[in-house]
Amino acid sequence: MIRVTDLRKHFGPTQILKGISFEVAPQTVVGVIGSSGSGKTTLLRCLNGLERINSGTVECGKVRLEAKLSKAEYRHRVRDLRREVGTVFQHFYLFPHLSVLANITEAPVHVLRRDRKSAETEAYELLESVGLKTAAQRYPESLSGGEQQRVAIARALAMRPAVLLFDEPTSALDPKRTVSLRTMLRGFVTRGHTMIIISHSIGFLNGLADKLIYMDSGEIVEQGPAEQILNDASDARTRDFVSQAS
Amino acid sequence: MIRVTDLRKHFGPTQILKGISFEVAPQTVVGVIGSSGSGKTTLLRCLNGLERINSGTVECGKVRLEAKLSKAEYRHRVRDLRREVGTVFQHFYLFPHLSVLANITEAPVHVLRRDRKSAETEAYELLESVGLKTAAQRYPESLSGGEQQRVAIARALAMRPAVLLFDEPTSALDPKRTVSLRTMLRGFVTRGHTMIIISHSIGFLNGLADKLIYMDSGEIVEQGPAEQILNDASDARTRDFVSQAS
Amino acid sequence: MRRELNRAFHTALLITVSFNAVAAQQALRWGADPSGGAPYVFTDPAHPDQYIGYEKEMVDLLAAAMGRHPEFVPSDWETLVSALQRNSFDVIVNGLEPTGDRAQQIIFSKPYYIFQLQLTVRKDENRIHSLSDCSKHTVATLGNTAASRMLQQQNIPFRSYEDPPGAYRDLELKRIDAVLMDVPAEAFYARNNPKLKPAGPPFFRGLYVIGLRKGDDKLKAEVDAAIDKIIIDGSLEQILKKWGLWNDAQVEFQTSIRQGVKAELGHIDMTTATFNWRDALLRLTRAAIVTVLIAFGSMLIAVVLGLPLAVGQSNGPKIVRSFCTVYVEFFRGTPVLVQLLFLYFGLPAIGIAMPGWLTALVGLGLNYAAYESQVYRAALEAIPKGQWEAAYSLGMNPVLAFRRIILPQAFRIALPAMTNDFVSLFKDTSVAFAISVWELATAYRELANASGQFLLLGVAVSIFYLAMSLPMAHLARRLEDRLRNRVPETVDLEEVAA
Amino acid sequence: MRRELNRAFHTALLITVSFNAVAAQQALRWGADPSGGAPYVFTDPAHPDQYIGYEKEMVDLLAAAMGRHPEFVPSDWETLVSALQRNSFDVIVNGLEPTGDRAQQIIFSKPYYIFQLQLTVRKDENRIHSLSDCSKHTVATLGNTAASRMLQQQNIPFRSYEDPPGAYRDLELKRIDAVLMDVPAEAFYARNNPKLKPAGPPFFRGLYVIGLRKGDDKLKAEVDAAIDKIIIDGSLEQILKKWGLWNDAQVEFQTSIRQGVKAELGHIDMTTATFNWRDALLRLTRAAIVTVLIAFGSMLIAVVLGLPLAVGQSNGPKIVRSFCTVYVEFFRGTPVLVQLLFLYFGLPAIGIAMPGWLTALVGLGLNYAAYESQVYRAALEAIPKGQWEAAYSLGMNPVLAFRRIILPQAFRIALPAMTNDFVSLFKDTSVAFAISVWELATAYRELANASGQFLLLGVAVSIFYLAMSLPMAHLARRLEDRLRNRVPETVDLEEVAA
Ligand SMILES: Nc1ncnc2c1ncn2[C@@H]1O[C@H](COP(=O)(O)OP(=O)(O)OP(=O)(O)O)[C@@H](O)[C@H]1O
Ligand SMILES: Nc1ncnc2c1ncn2[C@@H]1O[C@H](COP(=O)(O)OP(=O)(O)OP(=O)(O)O)[C@@H](O)[C@H]1O
Ligand SMILES: [Mg+2]
Ligand SMILES: [Mg+2]
Repeated sequence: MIRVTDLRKHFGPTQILKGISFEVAPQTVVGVIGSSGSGKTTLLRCLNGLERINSGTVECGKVRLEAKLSKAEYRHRVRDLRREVGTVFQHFYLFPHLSVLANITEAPVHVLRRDRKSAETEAYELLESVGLKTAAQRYPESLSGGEQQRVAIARALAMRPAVLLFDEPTSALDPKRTVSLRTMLRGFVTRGHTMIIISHSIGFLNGLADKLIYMDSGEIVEQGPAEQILNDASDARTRDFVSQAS
Repeated sequence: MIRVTDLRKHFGPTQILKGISFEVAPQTVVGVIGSSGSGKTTLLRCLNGLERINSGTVECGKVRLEAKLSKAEYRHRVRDLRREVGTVFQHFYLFPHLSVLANITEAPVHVLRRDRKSAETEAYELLESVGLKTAAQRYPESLSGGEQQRVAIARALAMRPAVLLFDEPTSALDPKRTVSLRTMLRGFVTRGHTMIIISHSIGFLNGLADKLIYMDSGEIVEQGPAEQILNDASDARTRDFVSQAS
Repeated sequence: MRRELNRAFHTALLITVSFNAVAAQQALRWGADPSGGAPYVFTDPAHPDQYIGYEKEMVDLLAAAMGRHPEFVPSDWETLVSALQRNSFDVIVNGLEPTGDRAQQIIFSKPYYIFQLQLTVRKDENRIHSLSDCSKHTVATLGNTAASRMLQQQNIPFRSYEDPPGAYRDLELKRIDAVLMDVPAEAFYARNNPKLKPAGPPFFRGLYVIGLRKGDDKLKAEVDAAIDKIIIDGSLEQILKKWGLWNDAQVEFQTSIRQGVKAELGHIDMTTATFNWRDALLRLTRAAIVTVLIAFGSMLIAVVLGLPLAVGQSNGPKIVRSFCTVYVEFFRGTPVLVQLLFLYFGLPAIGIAMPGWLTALVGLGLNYAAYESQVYRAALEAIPKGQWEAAYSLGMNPVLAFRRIILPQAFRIALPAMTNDFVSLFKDTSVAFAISVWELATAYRELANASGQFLLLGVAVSIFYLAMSLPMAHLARRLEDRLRNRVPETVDLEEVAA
Repeated sequence: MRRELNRAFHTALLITVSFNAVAAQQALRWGADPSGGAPYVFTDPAHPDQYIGYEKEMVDLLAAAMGRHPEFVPSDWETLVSALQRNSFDVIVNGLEPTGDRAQQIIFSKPYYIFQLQLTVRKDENRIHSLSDCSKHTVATLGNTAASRMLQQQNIPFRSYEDPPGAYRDLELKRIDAVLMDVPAEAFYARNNPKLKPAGPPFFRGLYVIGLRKGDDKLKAEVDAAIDKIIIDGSLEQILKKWGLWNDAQVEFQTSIRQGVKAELGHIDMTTATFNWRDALLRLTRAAIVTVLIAFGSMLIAVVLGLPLAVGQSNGPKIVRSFCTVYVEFFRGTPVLVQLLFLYFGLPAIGIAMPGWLTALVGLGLNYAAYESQVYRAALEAIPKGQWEAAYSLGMNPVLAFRRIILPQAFRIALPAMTNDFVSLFKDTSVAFAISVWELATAYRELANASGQFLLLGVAVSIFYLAMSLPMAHLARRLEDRLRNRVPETVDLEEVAA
């Protein structure tokens, strides 16, 4: 489904990603863990085309991004890519001028051209599943942190993209909500979605991620099946990181 | 140090806080846990005067806020209060037009009228202790989520307020940073500071908080010494919540 | 501006001419407006310091017949009568028609010419065959002439020009659809123009007479006698033939004179012209409506055109960026008056001729677009980039993201500055007077000059402007409030104000 | 505006007067400017349809002596000479002094009056005792008079007025420090004013003569004889005594005439007045500097005053909020011209009299403050409230938070709209001409009217305006770029432009 090969990215002189390669099989969940500032968010922004990659390739479904493409061609492919990929941002980026319901239905109605009625019905279902059905008519400003995060998740899920990218989707969620989100996402995977999830909460990834990637200072230190990384990592740094989390 | 009595707060018709009472002894840490939307952030905003309380009292040091005070008098007391109380917000609210260093030194220099040199020296120390010394000259925009959160923490600590309020200070931090922040805050407590910490991470509060408050839908369900709440809560809801966290 | 130009030009001529005047023989000082154009009396293109024209030649004859030497006093058409009264000259010879209001102020000689009116249209015109086809078209003519009075009576929309060339030029440029003019002017300016053609035969019969001061009956007798003389001896006929003005009407008329039949002055319609406040307010109201329409039209252009300018300037390719910057700095930096003059007088050279009101609307629109673009740019840049990223990540294309996500948020930020511009646009329409658009400020000047009520009218006009801007400002504030309720509240600033 | 008022008033009078003129006896048509004021010839306050004045009475005597009936032709002081040349009247009798450039255009009669100049100051003045004390003070006088020429020669700063009352009123209001005027006017307007006093004795001796057309030598002989007659028979003496104009200088002069001594015209200094481009550009440059100074001054006021208005309007207590809204809507909604006129002519009534340039500066400042306040309001509201909360939580007081945290962020958002306003302020200073501030647009009008070079000068003036606005715009953009580097980057909009 997704194949990243020798991906490099720098901001000015600072190397942020120093040659990242990994694969994500269809209908699996890959968890990305790593210390703060190790480049996780940057990697995710490269995957959905918000940052242009400096070298290497990103393949996602039928779309293939390469560093050497012309500006126009790159832009063109990114547009194709974004039809397949949905993102939940670390800072949510809800639309402040739209109600919670409109935040969720905006893209299905105007991008997928679904009719408003059915888009709203589905939005209400999603809101119910994240426990926010009563907040449908409120504006993002008046929501608590956790509530905003759940709206952001619902907004991305409403587009039903083949691939979902999550940047710390549980940072503002309480333990109970975290557990129910895990259940929900597992349901999406069985229904055919593929996911990459960045998270500091190893508890959340445990039992959800099929594969884990541990990053440090822009490099992948270790990747493998979740079980192995959590219980039997070969690299000392990985073991150290995982141990501190529990 | 802090005493809250029958604090109530509503937004329009919605009751958010329904009679909160608790005390915080000097040089102790109180942890506030509770599900998303239970009113934790709102409580914290009442404590530093960003929301006006609708009934009850808030005592903090020598300052006493009451719902029935006149607008001018309330405003006046809030100003006194804020000299004692520092806050780290859930959404950080860094100043985008100032460098990381200036974000931290701005208030010490202009509010406490400390000379710039010593303020900067201290800022560098704080940055070092949160692992961001090299980022001093950068602007908040280019920082990763976890880096921004650490700058926000350093900015609040630089004022050395008697009371520190934290709203989910570890939401964007990796496990390793979480552990080192806990160590650092413990140091501040022994140096005489009092803290109220809202967190979804019971692991972070465990061993840091002296007392825990469990909130649900605007009410305190249970409060008591951390040990007791975590291991031997009397209320079923508390037990349920705590169990899911681990 | 054009008016001022005329006047300055005028004054310069005046000085030249009067220097050469010699006051030996008794003079026949005659007044006429040489800027009225050929063939009456006008500057000789070959010798710009001399005047020529059939009336000039006729006056030479008349003066000779009276034993005087002619002395020409150039004057303004609009003030010919009062200049005669204040003794600037002795007679008016300028294709003057006897009318009721003139009869109250001056006396007339015998007629010396029978003029007719001719309607002229463009060669390719096939809708207009006579004046009766003109009720839906604007007809150009000179102000305060038989033609303008006829159009007014028949309720045909018309526009007054100061000189025939202007009217025919605008006809060619399709700013108007027909010109109604006295045959002498038509013969000179239109008959040989390959782009124009007469619509129907000439019609109406009017008289040209010489105007004299009341009480100057002796002079009138002299003049009348001289007119008879030059008609009877055929010398006037020669002049008219030379200028191509000899026609059936003249044959009839001159023959009757030669046979001793007295020419009758036809019925003279009486018109009055006293200043009255009710009319003044009505006129101001009509002018205010023009102002409002121009302001709304321009703002529409500015609001729409400002957007691509703003986007182009901050994010276009280098060349687009430079173009937008030049556009903005040029249109902001130079006076809008100069811009309008260029559009009105310069553009027709490359074949784009817009009527005055449209020129004003487009010109102000182009000008304000430069201002709006800067307002938008600031507002767009105030929207956090996360909003764009979120929209893109939901699969929106840039246009959709802009329209549904960014613009609504930027609009609230831009609204107060846009309201500023709109309100000041109401007052900037006043520059349109320069291209003869009759809007509120022009109306004010006219009425104030006519009545001397500068202060009272000033207050009235201020109230008119307020009446335009207040509803706008009110609407804008309500809109702002509605938008504010949906986006991040700002903090209660009360403390700052305290 | 004032000028226009004069003119309209004028025309109205003209019509009245010429209606009454009877042309039976041979006329002595004399021209003068009645708006020049007493005691020469002016409207009788008791009978506004009649003129009075010592020259009026003198002309009556002269005409009688010449066997003619006098006929008054009111005219404009500035154009008296050219009106005489174009035969609007036969003689100028208006306290006319013989000068070199006039001598090139007209001829002069014998003198009929010896005038002196008198310097007038305020009662409490103790710095100015004679003209030599005036090199640091502005002196008022009438344009194109002996007094103005003397001031120009001696390099004393002066301001030209159109009539004596205006000059003395501004002296009272402290807008100027002294008035230099011919004694006749001074005697009438200033001598009995308790707030003013003469500074030193009258000085300088000049001649009033009657102006005639070149070649009218017969008339000149008649006029000269008539002047001799009315001096010798003592009737002029009576008139002058009646008007309080009889003094030692007249005694001396009239005695010499009675004794047959020929009065000599003193030395006539030659001044030329041809239009030249170098001077024109110099004058435009000086005018541009005035424009720039006024624009900067006004913008300073607007920028500073706009802030409390913005804060007051969005967050003040109810009464402050209403006040700010009324202020904004009033100043935005009414024409700035009307506002300036009110400040200039209305405020002195309550004791606040500012000089013209200061009035323009303050008036435009107050006006633009209304616009700026709206720009600020939008910018302030675009800053997320979290910024305020973070600042407060760090113990900042509202003023500090505003100054250090909010303003720098809002400034970047407000900057483009502020630049807009600044650039259009350059051009709005042109309304200051209404209160006789001599700035770029006024200079343009004057030069264009004098030279007829409307288009060329229009381009030149546009370049001047561009030369002001371009550096401003450039600076603003550089500042914007600098600020942008420090705050959240906006997304790359290139896709939108594409
Ligand atoms: N202006 C408002 N109007 C109506 N409801 C509001 C408003 N502000 C907050 N609320 C509601 O009050 C409740 C408490 O919000 P608060 O931010 O205190 O929650 P919280 O405990 O901090 O949650 P989280 O853990 O998700 O941050 C939420 O359900 C929120 O929707
Ligand atoms: N524009 C920039 N210029 C310089 N450095 C940058 C820029 N943007 C990001 N960085 C740096 O790149 C590194 C990776 O950032 P990124 O946001 O990917 O980290 P992250 O792994 O998501 O961290 P976190 O867990 O804290 O969110 C950080 O150290 C950050 O400071
Ligand atoms: Mg991140
Ligand atoms: Mg919260």
